[in-house]
Amino acid sequence: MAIFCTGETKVLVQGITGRDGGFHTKSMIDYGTKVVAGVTPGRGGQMFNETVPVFDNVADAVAETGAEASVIFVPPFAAAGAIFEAADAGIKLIVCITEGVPTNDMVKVMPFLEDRGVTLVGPNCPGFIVPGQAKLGILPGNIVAEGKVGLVSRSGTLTYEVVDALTKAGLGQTTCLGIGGDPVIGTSFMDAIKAFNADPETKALVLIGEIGGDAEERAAEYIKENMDIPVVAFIAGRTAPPGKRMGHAGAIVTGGTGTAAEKKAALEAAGIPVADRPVDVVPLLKELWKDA
Amino acid sequence: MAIFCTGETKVLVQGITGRDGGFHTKSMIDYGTKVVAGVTPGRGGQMFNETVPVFDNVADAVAETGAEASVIFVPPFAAAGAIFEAADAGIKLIVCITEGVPTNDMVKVMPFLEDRGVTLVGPNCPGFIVPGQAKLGILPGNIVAEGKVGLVSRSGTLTYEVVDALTKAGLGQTTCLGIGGDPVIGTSFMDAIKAFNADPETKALVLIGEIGGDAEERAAEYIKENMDIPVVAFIAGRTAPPGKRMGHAGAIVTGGTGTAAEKKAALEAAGIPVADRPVDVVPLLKELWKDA
Amino acid sequence: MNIHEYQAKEFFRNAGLDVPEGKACFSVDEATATAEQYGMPVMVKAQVLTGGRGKAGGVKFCDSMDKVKESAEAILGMDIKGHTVNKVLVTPAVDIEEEYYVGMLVDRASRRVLLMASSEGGVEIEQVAKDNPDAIIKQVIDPRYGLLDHEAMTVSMKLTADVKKARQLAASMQKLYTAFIEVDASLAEINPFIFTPDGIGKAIDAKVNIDDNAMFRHRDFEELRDLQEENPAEAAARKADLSFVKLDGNVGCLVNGAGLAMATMDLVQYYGGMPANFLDIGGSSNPDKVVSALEIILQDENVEVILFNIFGGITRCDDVAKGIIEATNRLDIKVPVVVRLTGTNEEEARVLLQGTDLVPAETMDEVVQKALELASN
Amino acid sequence: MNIHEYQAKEFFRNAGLDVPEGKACFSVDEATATAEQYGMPVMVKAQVLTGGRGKAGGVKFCDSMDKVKESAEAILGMDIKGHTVNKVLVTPAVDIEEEYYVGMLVDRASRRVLLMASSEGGVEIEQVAKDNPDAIIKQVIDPRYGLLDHEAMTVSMKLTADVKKARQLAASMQKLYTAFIEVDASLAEINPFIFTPDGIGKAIDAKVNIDDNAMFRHRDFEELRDLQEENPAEAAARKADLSFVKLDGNVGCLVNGAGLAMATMDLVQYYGGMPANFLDIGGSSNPDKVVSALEIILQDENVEVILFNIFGGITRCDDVAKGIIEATNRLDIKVPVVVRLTGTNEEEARVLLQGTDLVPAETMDEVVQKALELASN
Repeated sequence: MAIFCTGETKVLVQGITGRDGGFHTKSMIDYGTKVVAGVTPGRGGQMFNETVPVFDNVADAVAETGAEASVIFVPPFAAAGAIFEAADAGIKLIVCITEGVPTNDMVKVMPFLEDRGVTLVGPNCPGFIVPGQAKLGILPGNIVAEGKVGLVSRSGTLTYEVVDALTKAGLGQTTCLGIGGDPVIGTSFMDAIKAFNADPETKALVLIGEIGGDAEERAAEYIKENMDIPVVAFIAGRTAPPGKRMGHAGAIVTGGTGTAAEKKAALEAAGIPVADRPVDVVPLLKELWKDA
Repeated sequence: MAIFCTGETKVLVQGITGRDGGFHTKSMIDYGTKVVAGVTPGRGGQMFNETVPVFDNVADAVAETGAEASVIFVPPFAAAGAIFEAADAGIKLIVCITEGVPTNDMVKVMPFLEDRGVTLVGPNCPGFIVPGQAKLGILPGNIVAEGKVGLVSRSGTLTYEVVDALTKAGLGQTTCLGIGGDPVIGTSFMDAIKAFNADPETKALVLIGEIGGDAEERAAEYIKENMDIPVVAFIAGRTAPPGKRMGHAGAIVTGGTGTAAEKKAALEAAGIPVADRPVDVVPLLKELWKDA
Repeated sequence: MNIHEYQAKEFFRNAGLDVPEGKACFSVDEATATAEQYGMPVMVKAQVLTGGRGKAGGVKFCDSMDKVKESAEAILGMDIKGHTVNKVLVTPAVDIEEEYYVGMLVDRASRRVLLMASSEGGVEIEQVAKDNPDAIIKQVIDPRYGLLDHEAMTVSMKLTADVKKARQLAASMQKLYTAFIEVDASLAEINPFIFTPDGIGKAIDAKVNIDDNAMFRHRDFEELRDLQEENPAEAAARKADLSFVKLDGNVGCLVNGAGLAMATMDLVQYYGGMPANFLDIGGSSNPDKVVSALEIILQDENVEVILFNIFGGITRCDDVAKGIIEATNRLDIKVPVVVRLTGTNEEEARVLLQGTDLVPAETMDEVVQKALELASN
Repeated sequence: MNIHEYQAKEFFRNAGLDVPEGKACFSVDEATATAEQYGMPVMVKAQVLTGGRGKAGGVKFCDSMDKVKESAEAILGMDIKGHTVNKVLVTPAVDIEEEYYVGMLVDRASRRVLLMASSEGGVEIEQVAKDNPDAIIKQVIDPRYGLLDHEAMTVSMKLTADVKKARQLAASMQKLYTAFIEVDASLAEINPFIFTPDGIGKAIDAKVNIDDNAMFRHRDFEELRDLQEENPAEAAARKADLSFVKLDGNVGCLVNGAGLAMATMDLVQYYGGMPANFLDIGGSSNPDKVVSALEIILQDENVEVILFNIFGGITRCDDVAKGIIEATNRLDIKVPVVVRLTGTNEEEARVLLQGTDLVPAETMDEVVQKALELASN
């Protein structure tokens, strides 16, 4: 078990014939993901990589292949449209990798997804990987291992750093999930934590947060009230100056709130140790989680 | 029994302090309608007619009085806003009397109502009356009588004409409903017919249609398939020239469709007699409905 | 409100659609000067608020200045279905390789705006609907989200397999929807939407109807109203806030309520007469409005009798009677007037009418029958 | 992107808000000429992309031309929180009876635009949120329906019992939302929204931030960018499509990924150093981008060492290494460069680095520690 999908989940890729879409689709297939279809308007009838049929639209792809999940690699101006299309075609799990999507486009798409019970991961995220089963996104498959640790992160490469450390320390993962650093995203920190809490296989949880917003503070509160498994955290951006956007549109300290110090304090108050360095996540988790 | 409401339904009036709103509210109260509240922003705390408390907004009115239905008398530019407000406050039955509401405003409001399971009658309609129980709208109470005939109409005063004839002939009514003549309305001809079909007290049905659209044709099909009680009809506009809007925004023959002749043919094909004159509704109904 | 092609095109341009330039010209000289400026070939197109301009000879392709002059001379002043042409649109002619129909209207059944598109461009959509209904691709538009990218693209790819053309069609549909909402249209059509031989999509004809109920949001649209094209009686009615339609009979009808007004017209015909008009005077007892209504009807020389058919409902009939009496007194009415008033205080109203020239009637059938009798006298 | 008050006011005007006229003036002469035109009294307001202008003396009420001249002289050239004032807004002063705050931002938690309003106008909303959170009235806006009439009115009537003022506030909130969506704002504030003694509501200060991700829809907004106010290094980074923030330390950091870049900065501090910058070079191995990044960092004279921290993930590290080697060869770099590369083919990458001046490191901790050692030498 894991969160969001299994190795049997049928996946389609929107923007499969693009440079990034093609590259990462191959990588997903190599990892064992069941990629059943691709979508690029005007390319319907072609084959991708000689094995994956390409369709003009998602509705046709779903009708022909029974695709259940979609990974989106399209340019920013087309990303919200691709999400609408997938949801309209009945897809219930969407991972949007695209970076640079206008925030108001995401605001507009959200109620459409909520009405249809669709889970969206991203945009501007690395997606997720269920070690040994499937990956939907761009996380490197070689750094993960099967195990019992759940990991959720607002970051990309920082996630890899921590996952790599966990794997090297023998701490395999149920699911490694990067939710993205934009202000408006589908699966929030809290949504991910709740999903991990509902997954019986996940026996410990690693949170990788960063400055901006109050997702970590609200997560701390939830975890304190609702979770018994060990949880440790890392927060990036202690040295970030206020009022400056640190790459991610959501990574900004405004009006004196959203600082790393506040988040650390909230997490520690909820009994969640916060690592000083990414590598310190491993010893902190091992200390808290004697069964590991 | 009747459709949409009973004498116990708690009614509020939006625009109660306006000229028309005040006049018709008094008339509704005189008829026995349980008017529990009025709404006019800035008039919260006042009393209407010394008996009906006025509130600044619908949410307050609902919270204080438990109002379940709303009748709207506000200017056209504010009508869609008033419907949104009532639905947002949990009102499940809205009657909008206002004439001249932009069609695109109604298009915008519709999904909001559908999501919330709200029944809207109108706009640009006389509302309805449940003889002996309640009236929500502007139909004259003195021309109706309790009985077993349901009546639905796209018109206003033409409805009175037919209702008056029915009453004078001893054919009382369960509910007399004017759905309005605009192109986009809440309760359609079909919706009303289905409601009457579900009402065990309604033993016969009178339809008053007019040129424009295909509501009568679709109703004919439905009735043929689903209804056993006697149904008779009148269609206004046999002499209307094509391409001209006959008062009601929806009363227009376009592209050769929506004519009275087409509607008459469709109804007669479904076994529904169509009266040549409004007064002929009575003998046609009596002939079909031997129990009356 | 109907507006002209050249006006609709301006809305479309504002919404970002690719519309060839063009100018409405009111004289042959203006038309030739404009054509001179654009260079040959140009189209000279009658601007009238009715369809079938092409069949009537109101649309001409011109490849020479002589042809422009000749066409403008022929078209200006031409009568098309009762409309006199007083202006032509001069616009560069475009090489056409493919034609499509793209239109939107408010759909009563779905209570939504409906996109309709067809590869049978240049043909009236009602004709296509009759002859080949499967050729019309439809998409209901959710007002909360507008016409979504994939919806527009899916419709477009049913029209053409060429993805570049489909993208242009889809984008144009979305812009058309923007224009539709922006101007509170009840109908907006591009017919045809064409592709040039080098694959550029353009809107070369345009039709827009504006929702009259929304005019309060668009005060500036009043300028678009073509007063020359309007029937003077209908224009006067509009100014007096009356619903009026001119007909060809001799029985003037003043009725409260649109449905009852139509039913009254139908009854006039039922009893062998012909109504002179549709007129809804509304529920008020205001004599000014009745005066306006009577003035409009009396302008029609065919009118031999006037009937009032008022079902007052809650309105007090004695008030309405007073209004009618005052209004008829203010005017010099040479034709008989029959009045039927039903509703609260109808008896008192009948008493009031007794001292006047107005002929009372009790029922709708009676008022029509009396009017027809008086008309034939 | 932040824009100036006078620019934000133009957006608000376009959305129909009542904003007093005003003109951005770049010199004392221009300011006095503008004030002359408006007549006394006027406000002279520093236009800088930072808050706290009032406290810093950058906003002056002027009831005489002498005062205008004196204020413009004082404010132009003034430094406010590190921003040099090079223009002032001259605008007629308005009699203020009441002040309100009206603002909108994208709310992460609800994933919606959030309207915030308060009767404590003229005060920073963050301050109100701390001191008197109950004074802030909030309304989440459903993007499908926009800010509905009753939502705006209910918020407004919590601010004032005067229904005429509430109607003006409500209408202004709806117009603000229109502007917010129109310009793809991430924040839009009217602070204060005021009423004059005769009850007219006006927006007399304005703040708008534009969503950088949406700039592709608003190419014309590039003109609004105040290049004079931009840090030259940040401007260069923006042009090279790099996320860059200038800091005060001596360790230049080139990292792929924003989270990792922040964590790298934090680690520099953890080991007792100070980062010179935040810089996300993204996932590509394109040497041009690395050259741009290095050029920007090398402009900073404080930089004593440069570190690369790249977790390549799927990207091939040997490709990235080649890019870094080529980029460093193209430039004349006088400070030591430490490189950490992890991911596919990381061994091959380390081999490539061996023939260069670049100092290899295996882990994130190692690259930071080595950089700090080299910096202190």
